[in-house]
Amino acid sequence: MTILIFLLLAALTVGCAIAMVAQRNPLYSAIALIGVFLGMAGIYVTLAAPFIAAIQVIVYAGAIMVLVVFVIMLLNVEEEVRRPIRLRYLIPLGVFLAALLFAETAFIIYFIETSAYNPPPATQSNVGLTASVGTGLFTKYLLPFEITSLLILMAIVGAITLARRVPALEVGGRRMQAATTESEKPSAAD
Amino acid sequence: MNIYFGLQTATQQFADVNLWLLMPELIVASAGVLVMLVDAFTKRLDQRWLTGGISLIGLVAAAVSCVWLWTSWTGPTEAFFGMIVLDRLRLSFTLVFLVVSALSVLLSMIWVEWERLPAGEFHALLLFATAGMMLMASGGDLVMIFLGLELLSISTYVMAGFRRTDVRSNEASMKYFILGSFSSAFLLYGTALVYGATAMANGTPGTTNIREIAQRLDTALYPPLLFAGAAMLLIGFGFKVATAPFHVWTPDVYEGAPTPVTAFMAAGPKAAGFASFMRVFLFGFPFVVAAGTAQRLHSAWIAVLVVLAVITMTVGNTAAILQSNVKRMLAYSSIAHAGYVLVGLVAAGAASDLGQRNEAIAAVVFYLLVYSIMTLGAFAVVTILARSGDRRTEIEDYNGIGFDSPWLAFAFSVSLLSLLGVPLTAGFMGKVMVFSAALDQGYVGLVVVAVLNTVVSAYYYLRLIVVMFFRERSGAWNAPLVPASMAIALALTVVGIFYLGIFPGRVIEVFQASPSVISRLLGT
Amino acid sequence: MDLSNPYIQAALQFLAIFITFNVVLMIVAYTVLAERRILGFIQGRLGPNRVGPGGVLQPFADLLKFIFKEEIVPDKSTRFVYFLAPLIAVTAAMMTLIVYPFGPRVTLPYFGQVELVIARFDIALLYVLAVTSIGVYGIALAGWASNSKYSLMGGLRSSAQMISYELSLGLSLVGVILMSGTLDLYEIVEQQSGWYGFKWNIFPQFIGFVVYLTSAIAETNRVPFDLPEAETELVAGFHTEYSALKFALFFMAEYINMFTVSVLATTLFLGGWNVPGLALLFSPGSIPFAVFSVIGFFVKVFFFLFLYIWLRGTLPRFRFDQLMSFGWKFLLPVALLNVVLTATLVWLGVL
Amino acid sequence: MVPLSWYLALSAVLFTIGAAGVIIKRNAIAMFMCIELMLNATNITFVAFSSFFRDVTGQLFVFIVMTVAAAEAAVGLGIIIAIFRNRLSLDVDDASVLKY
Repeated sequence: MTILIFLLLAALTVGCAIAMVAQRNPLYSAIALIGVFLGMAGIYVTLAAPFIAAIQVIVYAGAIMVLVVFVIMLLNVEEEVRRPIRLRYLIPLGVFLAALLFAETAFIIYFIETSAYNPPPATQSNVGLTASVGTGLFTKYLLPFEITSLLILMAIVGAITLARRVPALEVGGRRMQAATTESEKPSAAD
Repeated sequence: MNIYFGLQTATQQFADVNLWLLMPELIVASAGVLVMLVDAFTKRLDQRWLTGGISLIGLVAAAVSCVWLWTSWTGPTEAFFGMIVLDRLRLSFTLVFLVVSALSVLLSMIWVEWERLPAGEFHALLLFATAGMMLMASGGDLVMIFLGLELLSISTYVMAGFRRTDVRSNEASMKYFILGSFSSAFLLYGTALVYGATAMANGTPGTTNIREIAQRLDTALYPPLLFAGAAMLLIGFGFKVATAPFHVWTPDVYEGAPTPVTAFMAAGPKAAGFASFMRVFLFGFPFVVAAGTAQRLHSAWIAVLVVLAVITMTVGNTAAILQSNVKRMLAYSSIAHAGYVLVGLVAAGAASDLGQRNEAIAAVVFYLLVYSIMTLGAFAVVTILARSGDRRTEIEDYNGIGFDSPWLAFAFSVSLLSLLGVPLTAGFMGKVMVFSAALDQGYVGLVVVAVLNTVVSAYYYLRLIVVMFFRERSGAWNAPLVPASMAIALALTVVGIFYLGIFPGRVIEVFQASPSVISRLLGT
Repeated sequence: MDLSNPYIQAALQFLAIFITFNVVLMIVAYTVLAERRILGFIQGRLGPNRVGPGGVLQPFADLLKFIFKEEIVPDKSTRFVYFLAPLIAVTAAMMTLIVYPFGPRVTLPYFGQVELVIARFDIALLYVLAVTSIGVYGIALAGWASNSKYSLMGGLRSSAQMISYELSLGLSLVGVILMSGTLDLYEIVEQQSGWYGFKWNIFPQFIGFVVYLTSAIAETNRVPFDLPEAETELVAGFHTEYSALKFALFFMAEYINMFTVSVLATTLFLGGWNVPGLALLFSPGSIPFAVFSVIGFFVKVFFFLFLYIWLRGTLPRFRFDQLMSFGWKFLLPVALLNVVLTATLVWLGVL
Repeated sequence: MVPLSWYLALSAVLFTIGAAGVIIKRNAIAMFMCIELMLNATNITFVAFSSFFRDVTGQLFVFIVMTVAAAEAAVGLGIIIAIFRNRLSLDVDDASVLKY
């Protein structure tokens, strides 16, 4: 039963991941990536880590990807242009990466299966419960947890600095200079 | 209900808090927050002085607390369950970071006004980045190193794109962001694999604590995963310090980013990357005599690093010759210098004797200090000459300025000569120390390659000096104003270069000395 | 029949989910009717009263209308996303339904002791938040896929609004979590029993309750926060281009969301199925006790639903910038303050 | 029961797909999404080891990684918006101001 669920979720995850890379429209890629994240949340549940699963959905699917979708919609990002020459060059690379992928997987399965110790199944694990994660966060991981607050503060400062509207004071000389670069499109120099 | 599942011992029910050990980081981070607060409540014209001043005071205070930890701390050497460690590697690197940040603040205080950028945000980000670098050096656990790295990287992404209306700055920021996150992912995957691989056959779970990793190498349950993990970590750090196959982002990012930010990026994150690199590889995968997984892992990464060092030096120097833009040229030069540092890293890694290893580590730290100072000096001159918007960074722009702006040209020449490694400059002493450490370990071939590379590098460093003094200037030249803070920064770098070049003994002695608490513990 | 057989249990679970969904859909259908009648009453008119006695068959008439209407798909829409969006909206709305406890433990003949909740697990509350956060995509993608500027504006507005208010919503729940020390909804409800209703979380968590209620209205895009579908500005917002059954799905999703946030408010703040003094009349665990508890639960839920309709009948709409600054500059700080206050009190041992 | 190696294999597969995506994709947002995929693939490894060996550390690490990813997303999208304002294109091949 668990194996079946795992296989279904794994198929969903990998399928969506491939779809994400294959899609040219960024919004479709984003939708596929949301699928990946939801599949992963399911996989965490099979690993008896319900807390991480919930956080996965809330943070990745519910916050980060909403932001991404938002930006894609807001900027109305164009589809990627097909570039035949570039693609031809990419085919051997793709074959190489696929081979690498296959080798990597086989390698991991082989060595884990032949190792000296076989851990008991994860479904009976109780380390993924909220109480356990919470206790860990405020004892062993207290310092990293506190530093994440610094990190987030910094990210807020950075993101706002970059994305807010440019004040008139700052525009003066810079716009002129930007207009001299060759890839500048006329509409951007408003 | 027992809610402490999965935590190893009952003692972990309380948190092992020790804020004293965290003092330098705390001061810098609080200064960052303070800068933001002050910035919000002051007028625009006061902001650059106030925020810059607070940043400088914070950095100096952090340095004082760092020295205090070094000389008079008597408590434990670890806190937060091994997340923070106190040792020479941490303290000496912390001092280097503080020097880099202080010089960067001096460089950028006026520059933010020239470019009309928000001063408070810039200095806050700089301080947060500094805190990140310090955490990278002080972290005794891979999670701390990862967090410090991200704190540093993310703020640097923003700083690289700080000139928002400039396309080049945007692009530099984007490239740095994409490749930086890409490398973080590798680093993280390596961490995950090491975490899993260090589990033991009796069911003991894996660990991310670097000291415990070192103890468990031979009993690791999944040795192949350990190798894969180490390789991933190597790739991750390789990207961060810009060693050769992973250096492709460097020239673009360094050229596109605003020059003071480039100066900071070339010095700070590189040194921080090396701090973590050394922490993980020297202490996590150390030299062992007994044959086994640990021994094989050690010889493997040493071998890889030797190759990387050779490629990095060669690629950096040859590519630098071909450049026509000063910032790009300095970018390739920084790649080459990463190669020289790798030589020292190899020496430190290969040392079987603890004393020799410590000397090699001190050599690397010294080299990074020297490199930071001279790079910052060079970029300071580039900042001044480039004017607002980084308009003049081509080599032709330097034609014949030598006699019109003699002091600037002098400072630039000193920095360049030091980067080249001319005797009496700091760069020479740094190279001597690193190369002799490598020679002690018997890497004659590596040192020969490094010296040959130094010879090659003479071409592009000297060319710039020649251009400055002996080339006719085509257009009119009006000498740029050098603001006081930049003049101080330049003077400091020049003095630093000569001091470290002529009287390096004292600093090296300091870097080789253990923190007092450790030497007391060891009974020496 | 062996009840401990996992397949039988799964089948029973499935049956329970099926029943719940149908019951909720019925409730939703009649909420719509109630809304129209009550609005009529507020505005001094009758509202729909022709289909069946007093209009009770109106929902079915509406359903038939939706089914037989012509489906219009905009010519330049992104078809896949256009069809996906309403499905996401409805699925996300329905998925939270399974975790809410609607009645106490009861001893049934043959089944033995049963907890009146479909799925009980460690992270129920987080699950609710997680699934709710998925719901945003339904609206955002609908706005994008319609290829109409009004829809896009509506979609962007509503996703901005929902993200913003999700913060205060989540933070308002933290107080309750801090007090009860668990994320398991069943346990949270059980902790509120006794003391003739004075153990309900609404008393110590009044600020949290008000913040929750406000942000829940914003989350469900209801008046006075119904900017995403503001008819006068955006011609119905994200579902301008949707018609027939797909429009009905959005409509349904909105009302299911209304229902679920009411249920959550009941569960967390109003003691769930606890009816004050019921234990004096019937012994806990008996069937009548359970029946009256369930009735009490639904009475509370319907009170909240009525509150929504009442608000719609009386309040005007916000302006978008007012909405955002209200969320970020007032509601969020208040919610944070509540968290700090509760944490301090819990730490001191008061709560 | 699903063995540990399957989870690790899944993680490796996803990581490789993500890495390949970063190389193949030309659009900044798409590249960013591929990087997110890589980080997520790593999380599977952490959680798998954590659950199989009954050690919560791996899940704590994942928690930290998620926070970092959120911070990275905020800044990354800020960068993307800034570049879009100036250039109206997110194709990295169009990023030709800086020569390779």
